[in-house]
Amino acid sequence: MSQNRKNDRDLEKYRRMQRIRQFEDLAESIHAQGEIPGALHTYAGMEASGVGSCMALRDDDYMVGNHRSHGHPIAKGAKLRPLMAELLGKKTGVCSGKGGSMHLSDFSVGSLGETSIVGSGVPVAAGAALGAKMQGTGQVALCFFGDGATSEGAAHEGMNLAAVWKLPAIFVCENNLYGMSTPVANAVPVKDLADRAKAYAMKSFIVDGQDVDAVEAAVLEAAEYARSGQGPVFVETKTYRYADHAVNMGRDLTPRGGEEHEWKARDPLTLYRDRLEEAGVDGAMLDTIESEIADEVADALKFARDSEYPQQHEAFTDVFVDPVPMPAYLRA
Amino acid sequence: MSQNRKNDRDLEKYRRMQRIRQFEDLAESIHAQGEIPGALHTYAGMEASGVGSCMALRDDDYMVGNHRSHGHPIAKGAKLRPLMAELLGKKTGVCSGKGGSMHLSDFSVGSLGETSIVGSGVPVAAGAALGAKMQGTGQVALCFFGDGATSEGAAHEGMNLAAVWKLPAIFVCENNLYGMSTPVANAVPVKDLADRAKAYAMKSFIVDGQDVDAVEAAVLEAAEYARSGQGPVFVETKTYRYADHAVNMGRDLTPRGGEEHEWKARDPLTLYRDRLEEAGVDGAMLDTIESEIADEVADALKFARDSEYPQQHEAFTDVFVDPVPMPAYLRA
Amino acid sequence: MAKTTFLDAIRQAQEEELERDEKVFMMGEDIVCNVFGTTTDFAEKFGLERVRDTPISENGFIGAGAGAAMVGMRPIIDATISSFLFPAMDQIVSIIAKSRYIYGGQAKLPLVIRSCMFYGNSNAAQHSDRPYAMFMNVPGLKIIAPSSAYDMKGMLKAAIRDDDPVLCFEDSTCWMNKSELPDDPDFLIPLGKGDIKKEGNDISIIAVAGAVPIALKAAAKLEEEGISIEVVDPRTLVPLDREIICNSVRKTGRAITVDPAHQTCSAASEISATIVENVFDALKGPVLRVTTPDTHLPFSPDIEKPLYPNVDRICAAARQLMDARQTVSA
Amino acid sequence: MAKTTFLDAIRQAQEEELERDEKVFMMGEDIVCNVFGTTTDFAEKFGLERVRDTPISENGFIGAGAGAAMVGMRPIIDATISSFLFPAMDQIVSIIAKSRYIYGGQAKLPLVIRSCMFYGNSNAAQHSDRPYAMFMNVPGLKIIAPSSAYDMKGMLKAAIRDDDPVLCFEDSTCWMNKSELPDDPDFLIPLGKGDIKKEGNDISIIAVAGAVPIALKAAAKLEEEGISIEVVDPRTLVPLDREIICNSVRKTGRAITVDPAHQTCSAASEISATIVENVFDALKGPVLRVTTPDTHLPFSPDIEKPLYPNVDRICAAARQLMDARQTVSA
Ligand SMILES: Cc1ncc(C[n+]2csc(CCOP(=O)(O)OP(=O)(O)O)c2C)c(N)n1
Ligand SMILES: Cc1ncc(C[n+]2csc(CCOP(=O)(O)OP(=O)(O)O)c2C)c(N)n1
Ligand SMILES: [Mg+2]
Ligand SMILES: [Mg+2]
Repeated sequence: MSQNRKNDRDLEKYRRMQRIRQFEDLAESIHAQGEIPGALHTYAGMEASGVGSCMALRDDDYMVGNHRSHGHPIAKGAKLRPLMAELLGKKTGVCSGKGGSMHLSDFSVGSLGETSIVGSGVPVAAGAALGAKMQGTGQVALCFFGDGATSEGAAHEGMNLAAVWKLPAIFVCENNLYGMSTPVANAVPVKDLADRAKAYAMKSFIVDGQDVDAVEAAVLEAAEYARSGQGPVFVETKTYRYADHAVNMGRDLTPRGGEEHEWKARDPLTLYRDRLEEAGVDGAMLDTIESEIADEVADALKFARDSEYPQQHEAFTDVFVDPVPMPAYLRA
Repeated sequence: MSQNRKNDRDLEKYRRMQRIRQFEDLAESIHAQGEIPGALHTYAGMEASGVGSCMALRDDDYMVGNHRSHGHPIAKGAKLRPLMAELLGKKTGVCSGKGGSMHLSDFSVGSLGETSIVGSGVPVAAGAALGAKMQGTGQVALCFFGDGATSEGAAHEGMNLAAVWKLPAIFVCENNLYGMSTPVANAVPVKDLADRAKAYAMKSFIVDGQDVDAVEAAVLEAAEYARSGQGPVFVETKTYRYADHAVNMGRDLTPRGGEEHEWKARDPLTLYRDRLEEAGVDGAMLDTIESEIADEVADALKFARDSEYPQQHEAFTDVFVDPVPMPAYLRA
Repeated sequence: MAKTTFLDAIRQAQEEELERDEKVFMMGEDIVCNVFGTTTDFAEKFGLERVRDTPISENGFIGAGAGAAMVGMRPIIDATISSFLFPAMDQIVSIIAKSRYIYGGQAKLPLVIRSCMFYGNSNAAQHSDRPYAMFMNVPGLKIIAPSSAYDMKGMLKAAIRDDDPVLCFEDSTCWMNKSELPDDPDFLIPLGKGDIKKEGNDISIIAVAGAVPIALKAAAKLEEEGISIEVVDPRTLVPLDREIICNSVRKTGRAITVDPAHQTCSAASEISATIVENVFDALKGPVLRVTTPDTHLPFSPDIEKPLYPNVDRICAAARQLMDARQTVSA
Repeated sequence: MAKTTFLDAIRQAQEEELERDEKVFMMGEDIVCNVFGTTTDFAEKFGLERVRDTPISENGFIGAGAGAAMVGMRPIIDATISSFLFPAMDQIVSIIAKSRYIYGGQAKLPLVIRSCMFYGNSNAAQHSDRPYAMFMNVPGLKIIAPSSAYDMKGMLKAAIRDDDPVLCFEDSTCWMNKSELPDDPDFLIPLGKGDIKKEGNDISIIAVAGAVPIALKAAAKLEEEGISIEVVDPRTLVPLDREIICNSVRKTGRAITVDPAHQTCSAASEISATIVENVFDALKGPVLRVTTPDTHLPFSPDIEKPLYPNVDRICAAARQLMDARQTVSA
């Protein structure tokens, strides 16, 4: 890769991480003010895991995520306006206002669902990989899920299927030390989540989830392996979420053990900014990126606020390809 | 163990294996004649796996099995009459004629279900182990399931739970090379099923499933480990089923690869009889055992044939502890 | 023209669609070996890429069907026996039924999940489920339950070509029923349209799946007694053709719903509720249900078989409706 | 006497039973941290052996509940939100509902599976299920869906002491409803008995779970218009108190079933079918259903909220029933 292209790519990683962080910070604050209905699970702290993974993919590769759904599509390159509009329940939202915070799936960037039933994305990703394989497109399907999700039968069955059929799938387990209030050690009998892969004789990597380059390198290798027909790969990213499981709940459910300071000291954005600067990238350029992103996020919110809410009859479309009938009492 | 007690125990192993084999042979033949309704999955060829496992247990230890349900209760010491009566759908059957061939569970010997939904026994066994642990009884719960069952989410979740909670459970995976028509290599990505245990950091053994002593020794060690509070153990018994997945289906669904001769050459009953004779046990005594068992089995069939069928109202008991009402049209 | 069995109609429908569209493929447990006869020689004809034996993991491979469908494939998933849908319930309800909706129409899930309903032959409670009503309570799933070889072929082909997920419930008591089948490779029966299996004037019997042939037999018997029966087969349970049902009852003024499944919250109950809500003024008597009582299915044959709807029970219900006094005790 | 919320009634019922019987214990995801307020200080009071946080594996730990119950324990399993019952469907249907039966009465499964129903607050389709009707179609499961703090406490205590498996559906729209609760540690409300929440003569409204308080509000409004409403709360869905429902309709001659769940194959449909089958002669008009239409629940608040039964819809149905012409279009 030429130095220029490497530079562009590195800046893009920084840009996407910033985009996630700033999007999340804004979302959290407007949620606190009641502007976003429902529960909000933020991705702040985990940016390197998402961005490193997605930057290693082709644009047309598939991706499936979970309830913690904001970071994944942004990492894969999604535009912010439809995402923010979705959080506000607007018709212009990426899911037309029907999905909300747990489902910010942007199919235009290869996303095939951010599903809020823990573990349920894994079989879907295996199936997308199967579809890619059968159609000979050379695409891979990457699935994000948490440490807690590995205890679900769905995750087991999906990974087993992918392994038996040598599907081009990458299973990225974002180990952020907790599932809701439950420390990983209370829910998972293995030390490294990557040990789960042994049940499928699946290739696996463990990677520093705060280091976007390390994540990218691991997923690049995984993607190459999977794409070449050798089978799926399990990648464990060791990372950390900064906010509570869901924000603005009135109290923090997560029984932190003092580790939050260590993790925040290795903030993925700071780490990466430092690395870029050390490599000679002009700090001013990074500042510019940050303020460009601030504008982007502000613009997304303005767009969302200016957008219309969906109309009642839209509650009856997309159940099937054809709308289902709306009862008379709602027509008034 | 004194030589006498060892002798008794060895003879008991032989007796139980004979009991299973002769029970299965008879069941298969009367099923062919239409005397047993429904499907019949026989255990012939796998006797050492069941008997070795159960002989390693205490009488009050729990056991959960699967659709291939005849061998497990016999191995645990069940009487034959209620089992045979159950196959014939009689009121005197161990399940009062309501369960049939896939459910020969005899609670009087610690059995807690032989369940025909593949993988579904594993969580139940974990729960029984939890109950034993909470009540401080020192009991263990042993679960039999097949190679195919390890792909089920239920099996994964049950084993994971047992591992996280260090429950006194033993998971005996009876690897008989096929799940119905599917060779294990087509359904399972690992070479040894015991590799599944690595996903739970669970202790595991691989054992010659044709050798009843080897199975017994492994499960004894597993039981000691589990009973002492160190957590569950996974035991893979490498074994083989002689008949088709279910018998008398008109054609054999299993695409044998010629391996059946090798396996039959290591028939668990013959192997063990030879070993006993080599150790000085009188062949005539073993002949006597065989003919005693033949009488037992014949007696069980006579008992079953002489027994009554359940009455219509009995279809309405045991849904709940209190019977549910029988509709009027059935009262005639 | 030769007559074809229900089971072979399934095979034909699949074979024709596999031939027509290379995006169509099949997966399921032990389908290569063709356990029930609906995939005869498929592995040879279409290869193991398109006819895939799966590990025993219903939630996994049914969910994989969703993923494959989202990227352009059209899976036919053979779940063997409908009892095995329970382990896959989450992928069916949370993913397959809901994905198009929660993503605001971005996803399309053209897939078919087939399963047969085993009952009446000592399969015992864990293999005797007829769970379509449970899925009827979940929006987003089309559901078919054909009762003849003719309907089976036309509807399964339509289901495979449909862009929405379709659950196909195959009543094993219909497996050997025969029909003449059209040759047309585009023979399709549109989903959502019921069928009057027999016209009549006194009572509408709305029967589901395996209950249809029984209702037809009962109708013949009642006809001899001078009671004229109309037999309505909804065929598709979602979307349910409420109009054909209501129109029939408007004409006859009397209705019996017959369903081989457990009674409470059954398709029969739904149809009864639909009738009393919409055509009450036409009703000359109660809407009676002939279903399986709310107990499990026992193994022992003599106490299992009488639990299902049969000709006698339908006739008794019909006679009761034609009588002057029409109440039943609670 | 101080009034207690529905949520605290749950806590009290559990606490009293945990104190009374050492075989009772609790398990579920994140119960130690007391997410919703039904397990406050339980870990401290009863210890982590009896108040167990589980891995995220509903099929696993709910099935483990069955195993523990079979060996003498009495688990209370907190499944959090009822949508999470789908991954556990197989253990609930194939094991918990059927084990006693298939083993001919050898097994006893005294366990309670609690789950709350989240809806109406932009939880989106995957967290807005009210799936009790699906379980009503499965024999072998007792099902309760209390609507007041009083019923909740008495019925949950009865459920914990019951020797059969009980599913307890907790409508989150009732969480803050308050009742005066008796002090009696043996305060029990027998399962299977419905309750007349308000007497009346013109119309019986049979309402389920969160629909009960709404029905009571509608009744008050209709009373002002001179329409006298009887509100019947079955409270237990299995076994369903069909007698109290039929008796009420025998008296009033008119019935509306109200249920916050999806309409097709709902509890409301079952109750309608029961009424038309059993008390047809008493009916002066159709049995109307006020339910949630068969679409998924969207996130956007303004289009979600109107989908549920509300006072206006109930009042409109009541007025329609009191009118002379009583048909509705199909
Ligand atoms: C099947 C299911 N069970 C429980 C929940 C409730 N729940 C939502 S997120 C969560 C924790 C998930 O933990 P993890 O997989 O580690 O992801 P994280 O939130 O840490 O990113 C739980 C228990 C759910 N949504 N789905
Ligand atoms: C959930 C479920 N899926 C499928 C089946 C059908 N089935 C019954 S036994 C069997 C094969 C089981 O293989 P294995 O676990 O290896 O046990 P084996 O029969 O070889 O002893 C299958 C697929 C079932 N009973 N339950
Ligand atoms: Mg986590
Ligand atoms: Mg096997």
